[in-house]
Amino acid sequence: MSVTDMFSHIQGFLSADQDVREDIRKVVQNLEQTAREILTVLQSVHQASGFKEIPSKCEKARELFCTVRTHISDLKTKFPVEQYYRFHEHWRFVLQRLAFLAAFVVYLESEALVTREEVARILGIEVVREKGFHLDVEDYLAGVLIMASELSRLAVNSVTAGDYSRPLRISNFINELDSGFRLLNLKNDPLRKRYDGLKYDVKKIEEVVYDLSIRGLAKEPEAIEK
Amino acid sequence: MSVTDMFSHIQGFLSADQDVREDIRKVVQNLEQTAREILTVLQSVHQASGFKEIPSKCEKARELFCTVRTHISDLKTKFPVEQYYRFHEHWRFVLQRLAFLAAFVVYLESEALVTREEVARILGIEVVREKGFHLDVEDYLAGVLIMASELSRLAVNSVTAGDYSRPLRISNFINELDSGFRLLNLKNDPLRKRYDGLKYDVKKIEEVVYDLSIRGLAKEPEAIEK
Amino acid sequence: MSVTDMFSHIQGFLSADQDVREDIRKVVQNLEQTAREILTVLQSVHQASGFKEIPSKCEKARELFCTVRTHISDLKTKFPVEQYYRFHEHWRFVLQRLAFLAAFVVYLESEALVTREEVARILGIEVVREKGFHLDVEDYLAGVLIMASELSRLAVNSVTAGDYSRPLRISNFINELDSGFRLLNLKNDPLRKRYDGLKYDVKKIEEVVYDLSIRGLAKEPEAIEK
Amino acid sequence: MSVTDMFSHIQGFLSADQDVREDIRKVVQNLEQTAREILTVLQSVHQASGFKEIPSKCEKARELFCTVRTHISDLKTKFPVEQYYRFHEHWRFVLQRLAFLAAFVVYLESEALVTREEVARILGIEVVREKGFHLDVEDYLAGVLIMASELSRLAVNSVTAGDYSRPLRISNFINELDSGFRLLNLKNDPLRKRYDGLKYDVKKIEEVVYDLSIRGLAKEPEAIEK
Amino acid sequence: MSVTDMFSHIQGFLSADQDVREDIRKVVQNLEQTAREILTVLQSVHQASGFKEIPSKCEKARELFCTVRTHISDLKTKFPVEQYYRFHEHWRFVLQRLAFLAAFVVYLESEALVTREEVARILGIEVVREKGFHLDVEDYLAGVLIMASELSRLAVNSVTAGDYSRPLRISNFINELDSGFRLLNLKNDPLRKRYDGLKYDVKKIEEVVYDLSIRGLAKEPEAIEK
Amino acid sequence: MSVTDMFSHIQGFLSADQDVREDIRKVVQNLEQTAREILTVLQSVHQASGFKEIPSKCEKARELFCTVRTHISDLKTKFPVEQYYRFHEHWRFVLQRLAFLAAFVVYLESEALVTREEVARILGIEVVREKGFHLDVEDYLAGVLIMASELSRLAVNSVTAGDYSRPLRISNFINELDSGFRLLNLKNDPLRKRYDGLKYDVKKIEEVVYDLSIRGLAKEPEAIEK
Amino acid sequence: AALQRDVSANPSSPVVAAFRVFQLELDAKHDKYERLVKISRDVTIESKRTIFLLHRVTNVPNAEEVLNEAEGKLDAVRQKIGQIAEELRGEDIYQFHRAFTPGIQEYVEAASFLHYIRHRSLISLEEINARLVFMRTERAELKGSVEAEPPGAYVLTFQVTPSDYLLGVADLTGELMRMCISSVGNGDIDTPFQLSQFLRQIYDGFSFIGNTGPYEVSKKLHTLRQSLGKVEDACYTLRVRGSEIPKHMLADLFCSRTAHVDPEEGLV
Amino acid sequence: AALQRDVSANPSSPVVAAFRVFQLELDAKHDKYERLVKISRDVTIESKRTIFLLHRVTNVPNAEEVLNEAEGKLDAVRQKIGQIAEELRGEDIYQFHRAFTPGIQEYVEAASFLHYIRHRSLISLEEINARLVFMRTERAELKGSVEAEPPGAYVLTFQVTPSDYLLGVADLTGELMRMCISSVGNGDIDTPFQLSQFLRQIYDGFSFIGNTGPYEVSKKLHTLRQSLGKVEDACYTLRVRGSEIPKHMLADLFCSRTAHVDPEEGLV
Ligand SMILES: [Mn+2]
Ligand SMILES: [Mn+2]
Repeated sequence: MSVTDMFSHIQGFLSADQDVREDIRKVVQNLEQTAREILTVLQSVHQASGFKEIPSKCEKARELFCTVRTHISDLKTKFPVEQYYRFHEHWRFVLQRLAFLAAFVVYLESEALVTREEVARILGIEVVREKGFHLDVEDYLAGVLIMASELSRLAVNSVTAGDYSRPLRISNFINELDSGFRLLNLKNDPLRKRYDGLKYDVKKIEEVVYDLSIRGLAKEPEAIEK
Repeated sequence: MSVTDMFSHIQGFLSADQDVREDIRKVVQNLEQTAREILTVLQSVHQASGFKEIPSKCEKARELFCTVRTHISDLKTKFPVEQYYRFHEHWRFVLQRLAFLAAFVVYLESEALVTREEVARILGIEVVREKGFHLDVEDYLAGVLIMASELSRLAVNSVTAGDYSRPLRISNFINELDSGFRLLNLKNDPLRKRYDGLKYDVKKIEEVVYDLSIRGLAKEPEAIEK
Repeated sequence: MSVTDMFSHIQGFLSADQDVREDIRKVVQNLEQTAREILTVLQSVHQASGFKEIPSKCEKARELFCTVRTHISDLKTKFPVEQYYRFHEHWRFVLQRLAFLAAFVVYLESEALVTREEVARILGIEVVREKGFHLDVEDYLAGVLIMASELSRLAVNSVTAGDYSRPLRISNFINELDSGFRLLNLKNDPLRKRYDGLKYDVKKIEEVVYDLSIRGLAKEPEAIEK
Repeated sequence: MSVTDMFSHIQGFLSADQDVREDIRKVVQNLEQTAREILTVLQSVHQASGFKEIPSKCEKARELFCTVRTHISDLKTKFPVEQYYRFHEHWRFVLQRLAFLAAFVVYLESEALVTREEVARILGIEVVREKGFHLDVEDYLAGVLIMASELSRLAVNSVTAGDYSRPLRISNFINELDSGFRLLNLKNDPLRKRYDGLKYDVKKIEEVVYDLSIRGLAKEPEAIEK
Repeated sequence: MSVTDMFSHIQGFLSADQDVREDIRKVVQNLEQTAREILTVLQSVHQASGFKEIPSKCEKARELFCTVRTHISDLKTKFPVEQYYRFHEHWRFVLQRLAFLAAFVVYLESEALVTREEVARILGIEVVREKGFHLDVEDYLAGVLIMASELSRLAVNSVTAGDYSRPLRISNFINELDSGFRLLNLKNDPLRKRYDGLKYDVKKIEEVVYDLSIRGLAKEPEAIEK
Repeated sequence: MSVTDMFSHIQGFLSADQDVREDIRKVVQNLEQTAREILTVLQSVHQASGFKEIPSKCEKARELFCTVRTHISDLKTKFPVEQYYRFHEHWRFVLQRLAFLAAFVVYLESEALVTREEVARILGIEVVREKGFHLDVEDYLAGVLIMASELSRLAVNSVTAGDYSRPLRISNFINELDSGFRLLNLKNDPLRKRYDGLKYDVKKIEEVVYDLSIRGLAKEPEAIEK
Repeated sequence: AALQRDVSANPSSPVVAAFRVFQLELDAKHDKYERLVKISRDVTIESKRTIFLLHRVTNVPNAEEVLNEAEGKLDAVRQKIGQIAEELRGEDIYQFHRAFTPGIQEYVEAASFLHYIRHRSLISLEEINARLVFMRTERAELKGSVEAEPPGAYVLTFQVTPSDYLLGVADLTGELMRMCISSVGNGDIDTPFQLSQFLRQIYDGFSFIGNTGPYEVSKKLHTLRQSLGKVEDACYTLRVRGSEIPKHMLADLFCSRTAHVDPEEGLV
Repeated sequence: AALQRDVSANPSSPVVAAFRVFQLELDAKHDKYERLVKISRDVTIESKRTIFLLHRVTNVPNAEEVLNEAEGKLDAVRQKIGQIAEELRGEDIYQFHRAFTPGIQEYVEAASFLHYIRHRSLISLEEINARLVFMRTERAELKGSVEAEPPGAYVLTFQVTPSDYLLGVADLTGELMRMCISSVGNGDIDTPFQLSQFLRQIYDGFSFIGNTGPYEVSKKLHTLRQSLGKVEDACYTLRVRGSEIPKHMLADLFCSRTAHVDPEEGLV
């Protein structure tokens, strides 16, 4: 094979790679669009009027996750399944956002931490790499951490909306999460940085609980029978 | 044509270009000067004493915008209109500042979001590119985002000045703005980065409202029937 | 108009802009591909065997410039003509490469400096900005400077291929070019940096001529009676 | 004069220059040492216990400024006065630090903005270039900006130490400073960048005042009738 | 004095400084223009035809130095003489180029190294700093080093032009220069880097002399009885 | 021990370190001065007239090496012997130059490669690290490579001076050296870069030998009875 | 010409013989450098994991257990440092310093963190070095058994340089800041004030050293200042919110949070 | 508040249990990454040494011996790559790609250099990969012996990515340039012309790929162009100096340098 042939050959690889990336980028844009829509639906829980509508908002979000699953099915067809990490950077960001949204919906519905399996099911993907397009553990954890920061906002806004028991429940939840994260040995990577943020969320919520308790507004949290 | 002739000819082009840029730079300096003056006028709203003077300050600012329009008229004469984007970098920064100032004046007057058309009118320029020196949509949005961060400061200072209802109105306004931005599909550019800052403004304002609520200082904002 | 309406409207603008850029990028990729093909054709003149084939290689390149013109016609349809500078960065690089290739072909054919008009004609574009998609003078000059460095390589390889008179002609040509550039008052920009490289090309070619002279291989270049 | 003589002669010049620089470097090192000592003295105001000791700390710092004046007298003897700008880079950094420290002492003593004349007096140098070793206006401004950021820290720590009125006074002071800077037309240089940081200090201090106000801890600062 | 007054006052200083710099920049542009013209005149010595015209070219250059002196007189009026080093960076580059051109003219006329005094005289400036606008020793040396590299080019081109004795004379001259520089104790600065380039010039010229020797073209350089 | 004490303690270390470095720098400057003097003595061998004076020049250089030894003795007293590599960077450069000068003298005297032991002896230092201030193998090799490049210059200048046998001897010598260096596994460090230069020296000398041989000037190198 | 070239390749040439020696010397040095880099990476990873472990102290009941576990992990790290010391036996440590400095800095960070948690003070360089003394048994094949030395055992030491110590301590401040924020989140009011005091001392210490320290320290000074700012902000918030406690609740609070309330801190 | 916190530290909490699993998963991944980095460093060093060895070919009489020695060294490197393949068994190789890409690129450089010296042609990606197939014996403790598979043996492969291949070839050009200059110095006139031809082809190949390749390639393109320039200059010099051979010497030269003179090259 001549040098020229060799380079044409390699050029073939490279072009194919670029085409794949182009395809992926397009589907990822659609995913981002849907993710923003879900977020808009869920944002209303922060408003005074939104608190009673949580169930309906969650339902609405659940419906939009159908669209997410469709886009992801589409995404899976764009590249060989065993090369997930080759293109990971393209969808990593949106997948973390989606994991956050799934975790947030589940929390709003049940006040429990979504499992990685459950997120995978909501997004229509796998947990185990060997089985296909999957949810990386780091991406799952990043999604959970985004939710933690959303919950600290929710604790603040609950008080504004006059719901004084929710912050205490959030506080318990987030403390448990914090205990979980403390078990991990993270590298100096974006996840570590996000995890550092969790400490501030815990602190903020603690402050809300404190504010309520010195005013006698914090009921003994009977709600934690879960 | 000899090489020497060709290059002499080219030098003509280059000199002309440099002269145009020099002229633009001078007018832009004047614009920056006026922009700083308007800012100084408007800064007083952050002070306890400044709250009642908002209308008069806005009037004062409106007058200074006359000077802005004069400078911009001057600017327009410095280069052929269809080469707007050739020299865009020279005035982009100051134009965003001016869009912010216009948006801030309008907000202070009416507590409403200025439209791009309105900003263009205040600056004496066009909205539609084809019609002449115009306000790029990105520059308009950048101006709006600068205002958002100014409003979070205003919410804080309102409380200090004893105005407990303004933060609630700002909170509603900024939430609406946030929803608006969520409709946009921004590229990974400076505007996107600025937008990422918006969520901190939203959070800050929510915390102000929280502080008022928990202390029973937040009146039901009856005024927001809009 | 509500905030939501305003932002939906704005999203229209942004999408349109992104679509335009996407379209431009695709055409520019095609242009780059063709430019690389022309380069491959012309690179062969550096080979011993390539010297006699210069005319046929030039012809081949000329044919490929047809494709270039097609792509550029295509490019012109992608955006309003007066927004040239808005998107300039997208095609600036490839346009300089194409200007170089045009200049190189013309030099190989006629040993003369291509004019800006001629480059524009070869690329199927305008010289005068007002008339449409044009060749900026800086881009033309950048193309010429790339050619200068290619010519210093050609001088070396001519000798290797046994052609002892070509370096002398190149030397005269490049000296004339250098004088031309000295007429220009360049800003401290990429073009200036490129121009600083020209003196190395001049020196390199002078050394080739020297090597030939001292060995009596440099015939009195009778052709240069100019 | 032979080439050797010429170069020997020139070596004389170069050695002299190097000696001057060496001498300057040594004195500047001493200045830096003293500046660090003053800083250590003044840092203690951030500690709870330090607040009552401000007067004694200021006195201590004033004494150390004697040493500064001695070092600067020494510095002046190291080079001809009209070559100030030749060696400016050597002492620019430390001079800005010293201007900061002088401004900080004066603020702690009198809660007023030190004038350039006063800084010059404290450092034992001139204001007017023509009169001798002087304080460049940019260096004075840089020192003032460093102080602004130290004051925002001081506002925070005052509260921690239980002094609730100081932050209000700092807030008024820093706002005045901000207005002052808005009168300046700064180039795009390090000073401009430092000035951009001022708005964060302003905001930070406003938030401290807010925290105090909302808790009813901010007494009407009767002193500010200006 | 109020803070506002202080800052207005300071703005006066800053504006004045900016005006001075603007003025200097304009004169420096003129100087650069003239320097390029002188260079174009002198470049012709590298061409076969140019060798006999050296005297007339030098005369022509000498005339252009009148214009240089006029520009420099003009430059001197733009700022107070004792602030030379404050603005040094503005003209340092062009002054080194002019020193080179003066050194080159003198070499072409007399084959001797121009003294710093002589360069100063040609440029109409001082040698001694105390006396006024002067030529820094580093700038003089930089000019001399630029000339050395021009001489290595000249040695090469002399051979091409059939002048076989000039390279030997250049070789002796450059060796003397090299010895001279070896007397200097240079800092690790741009000048040192330029000096490191000198050894390549020395080597190149030695190789030219070698080429002449081995071919029996190098006459005993009787002329070097100095 | 309090934190303050701890830092004073560490500050002690750091100051001591800086003093040591200052002392070293001064001695190194003296060494550099002497190295430049030796170089000036040895440079004369490149001149036609210098060839017969080689022995006397070498003697002169040998004398100057006494001064070198004195300076190095001085240097040794400036730091603890087992911390050689802590300060290595300070003298590495000059030590390589000195190794080169020693190698060059030895070559000129005996046309043999100086051993590392011999260089160490000439400089008055050790070969083995454990025994004291020593010559690092990399520094020795760097010195040898600088010499190789000096020899390629010498080969060229020998021909100019009419000595046609020396280049052949140099050629043999340098080829042996090249064989030696090929045995080494170098890292991507400065030494590797220098070694890459050796290939060009070998090439240059080969070209000189070639030039001599095609002209029948190369005697069968009987001289290689060594 | 072809002939003389073959001569030069002659393996019996003294030049070639000398270069064979250089080859061995250089290869041995590079190999040692590589081994040190590898050990250093291990030291880094294990030290980092120890730091993570130590952060768990603030919200588990059995703090002592965690501290002991951390001590155990650091013992293992010290064994690795012992390997470094072994490699550096008889060498000039500065010759290979670049190979192991990242690991050592991370170890200083971990060891000083553990020390702070235990003793609420800054470990000194001497204390660090005192733990880096290793007993070794002479390997039989290296030395003959007939020598006069005590048979078998010898002492190896590793000396952390002042600048590695400083850089480790600079990084420690980041961990202390994290610990402070966590403490607030865990309702521990004491620790933040202690930490702000301690961090301020370290910050003052670094300011005092200023630009006379190694270059990397100046780079870390900015982060250090930010960390201090975060800790000071946390204390500020604690103080400000503490100002609101209604008088009638004070008693309750003193009951439920006795462990946390520093009498010196007044209202809180 | 203190009470509920203790609950969260409860090891029986499902959240904590889940995170214990994550801890294992993350630690296992980091450990594997570290092991790969270490193997990659070994691959780099040994490949570099092979390249140095190959440069000795041009001036020793026994070239074949050197080539065989190099082949042996590369066999050892391939064993190391086998270890990488072992680590990557069942993994997505792109997940750990950053850990071993430097080593693999250096291996491609060494292997393609050896191939060029032997065959004067560019080794293909397929040929590279064909040598990275490893037979392994199943370790007994990993799999039960009762399984249906052929007892013990299995095949492991390692696939070099096109972009690692390209980056390795880009670096190869630097070595070829060195070889070219050495050849001139050794009086070998043939090789430089061959090399300039070959390098030109590679350069044209890279130009053809242009900016569609990985980002690092574009960075190396400049160095590649410089190398080509040096080789072209060397050929130029050979040609120019060859022009001076006096007619009467041609015969002599043909006798003494037959091996070196390419008839196609005319006068030289
Ligand atoms: Mn850390
Ligand atoms: Mn390589």
